[in-house]
Amino acid sequence: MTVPQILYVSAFLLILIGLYSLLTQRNMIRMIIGLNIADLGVNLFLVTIGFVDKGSAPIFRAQAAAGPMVDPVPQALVLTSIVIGFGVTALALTLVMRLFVSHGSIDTARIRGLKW
Amino acid sequence: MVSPILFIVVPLAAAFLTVLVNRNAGARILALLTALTLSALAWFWFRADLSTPVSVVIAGIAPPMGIQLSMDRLSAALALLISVSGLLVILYSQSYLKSEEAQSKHYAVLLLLMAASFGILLTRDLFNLFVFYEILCISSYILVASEETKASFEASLKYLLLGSVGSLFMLVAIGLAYRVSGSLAMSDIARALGKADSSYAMLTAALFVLGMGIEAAIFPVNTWLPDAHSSAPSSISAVLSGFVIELALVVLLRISMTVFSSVNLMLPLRYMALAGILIGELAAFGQTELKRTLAYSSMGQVGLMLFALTLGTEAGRQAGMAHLVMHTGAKSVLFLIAGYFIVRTGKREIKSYSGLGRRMPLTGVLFVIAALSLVGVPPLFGFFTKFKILSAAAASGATGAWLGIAVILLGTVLEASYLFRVARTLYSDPEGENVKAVKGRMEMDVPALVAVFGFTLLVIFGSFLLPLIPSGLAL
Amino acid sequence: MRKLIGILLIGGFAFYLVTVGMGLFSAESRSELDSVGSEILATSPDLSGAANTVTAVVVQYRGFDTLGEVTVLFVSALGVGMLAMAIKDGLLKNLFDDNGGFVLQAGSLALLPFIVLVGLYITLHGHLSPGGGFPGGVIIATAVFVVILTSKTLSIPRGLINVMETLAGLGFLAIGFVGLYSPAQSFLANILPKGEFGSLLSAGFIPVIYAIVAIKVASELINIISKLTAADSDSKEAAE
Amino acid sequence: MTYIVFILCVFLVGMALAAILVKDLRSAIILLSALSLFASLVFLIVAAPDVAITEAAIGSALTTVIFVIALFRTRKSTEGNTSATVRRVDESARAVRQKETDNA
Repeated sequence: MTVPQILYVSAFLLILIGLYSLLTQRNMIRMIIGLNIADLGVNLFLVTIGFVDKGSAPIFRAQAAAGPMVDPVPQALVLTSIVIGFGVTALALTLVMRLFVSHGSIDTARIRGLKW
Repeated sequence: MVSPILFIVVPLAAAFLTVLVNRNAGARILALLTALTLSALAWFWFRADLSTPVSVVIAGIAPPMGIQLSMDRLSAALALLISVSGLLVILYSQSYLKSEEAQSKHYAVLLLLMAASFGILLTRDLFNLFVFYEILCISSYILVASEETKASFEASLKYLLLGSVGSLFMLVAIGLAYRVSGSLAMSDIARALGKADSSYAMLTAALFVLGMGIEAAIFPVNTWLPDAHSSAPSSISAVLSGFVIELALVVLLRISMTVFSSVNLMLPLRYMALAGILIGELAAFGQTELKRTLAYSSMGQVGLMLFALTLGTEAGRQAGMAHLVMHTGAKSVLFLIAGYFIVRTGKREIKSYSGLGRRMPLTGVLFVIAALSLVGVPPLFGFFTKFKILSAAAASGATGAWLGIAVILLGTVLEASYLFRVARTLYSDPEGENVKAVKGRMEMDVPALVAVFGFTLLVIFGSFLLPLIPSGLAL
Repeated sequence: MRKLIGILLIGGFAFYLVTVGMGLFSAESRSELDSVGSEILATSPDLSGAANTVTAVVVQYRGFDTLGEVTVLFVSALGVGMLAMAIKDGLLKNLFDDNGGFVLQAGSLALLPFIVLVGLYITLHGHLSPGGGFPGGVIIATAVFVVILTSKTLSIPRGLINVMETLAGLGFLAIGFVGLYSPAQSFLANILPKGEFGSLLSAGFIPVIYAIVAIKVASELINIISKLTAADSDSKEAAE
Repeated sequence: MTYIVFILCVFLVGMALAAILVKDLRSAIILLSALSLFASLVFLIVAAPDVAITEAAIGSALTTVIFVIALFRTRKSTEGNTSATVRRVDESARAVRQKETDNA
């Protein structure tokens, strides 16, 4: 197996694990943990896309490194994606705290107002 | 020179400033001024000659390396719709949100929502679209939760979790598209996907449509909609039902017609649309709360627009866009008035509004006009748009067109019956306790009335706008 | 039942992705770039003057995305601020009353300038080495968290942080406008002199933007954390 | 390099599984943080140092802080009111300090 294949498979497994957790858990904090794992998987996937065999980091140095550089664009996308993921997580957890204040529980099965 | 970039920069700057303005009044005035500026800008672009789209590159770097924005006639028309409804909703919020504390931030989020809407309309870069889409989603989650009731927190969290999964799918799709095309500019991706393996293109398109379809409330992924739209503050329900889902729908359609033109998405989308109409209208028929009824009705109406837009003919697209404009007006009126009904009676069920139409005569009449237009009664705008959709479907000869006509007619009957039920309750004899429960003056506050009146004008005289509505869903 | 549906859905998705995806990477891995990335690598040293190409992409080629990214953080901070106000259980106040004693307090205060310095270094060397405004801003914010965690009486100067947040946001837009009305006539155009390649004062406006991003990120994060850890009295003050 | 990446990726997937399967919520959060840290190591190895540093700062440190705050604020108290939780937390903190002074 080559490095991109390993990375691809594990990124993909991370997304699946995260989504599985999101769909099956009842504890809301665990659902958000699942979301974070899936997010990490997507980030790994994007980095994999820009990977080049034996590539070096896309930074020009005084002593030029031999060989190709990896693609900088997906890395820039991942930076954005990480920050967006953090923003969503912070908002989601604040909502969970608010729900706990009003319902006294973070279990979706015990919150009866809406159908999940 | 008036650059299209002002559409994004002006609301951003105003939102950044709002944090410093801690007084509610100041924030309101700032938001109103910003919305006025945006409306003027949109009017300028709407009047401008856009037969060839005006493009702007960011940072002086042309695509595919840089990001390009492009203003075409469709974007200009939708920008006008967004900025005017934003203006009216902010005007309405002025009286509706009076009692709430710390609402100045609410205006900032509303402005950011508008900035993000303009962003996803204008950008021609897939990842830039994703960033603006995220801003749109996050500000919608916040606005839904800003009602500060138990139900609104739940609805918001549900919306957030579903929306985040959608964004993950979109990001994977963007990654796949970049892998095959080596670029993020929409035109490059379209070209590369046309040459790529068909299952690869199909996977990319499916992930993207599924992801973005969540915000556009396309049938299988719209379970968040009734909760979110019914438990949000009424002004926000008007915004969300009025232009956010429609905007997402149009942008999604534009992308699936241009970027994913090599994949035949129209047929599955058409059947999804029909399922959405049926389920939305049937569910709306069974509801007892007014705002929930309206939310389910939005679900059906989105299906109607999607059906028209996916017919694949010029007439269908034009009819769909016209119906979109009509729905923005009518649904905003209904939600804004529903908000006042809730304020006055303190109850959400339709049956507790009996006799309210006699106590608030003008409001009641406006409500009935909007409802009639939504059903499609001549000579209101809704009649023309629905008629155009039906005739376009009959003329198109597309697969499922006749089935669609049957479903739309059935949906119309259902819609007429539940909206008529509401209207009858409004003008029925008030029961003793309800009259006492109604507090406040007879009509709505003046700014709110002005806002509702603005939307009603659109509903009544919209048919004169028909020749102005552009149809080209071009890149 | 839910589990079954979850497994079925994910299993189907998995199957499709694996079959298509393995085909995607089944060819021997690439040794050359065949994307816009190669063009960027070729033009970046001249166009942006930044040694770190990722920074060049983030700040210059796709600077508009970065503006959006900063806005995403801004929206979340606004949302957290709006929602966290009503959480008044006093739990964390009591938790943080346990202030850890003099050594920790003095130690955290003594650490503050050093951590901030590291954050500044990472921010300002963003165009030369890995790092930049986002991690730099996070590190600067961390310095403040350490002080929040250990001290009992520290009140965050909310007004000052709000002013910084606003100024940073407006500064970003202002730089964009300078580009728009300069001869380059393009929003966010890099019009400052590029300097000597590889030195600290190079790459035109990239260090400036990254400094602004760091201020913005740090103030948003301090806002988020201080809102979430706010005790009763604090949240009342914030509501006004 | 292939072997290092392979071992790290096995760790990643294992940790993700552990994070969603482990009973204790605190452990799940710490596992998520460790997962993030390992991911940033992977990013470093596959020539993405910028991503690595951002992931370490935001994903591993900040996200954990927010999760821990959320955990504290949603801790279920036995009596159903928060003052009891506060008391319990205070007592445990005092016990820890007592132990430390004893050890010293």
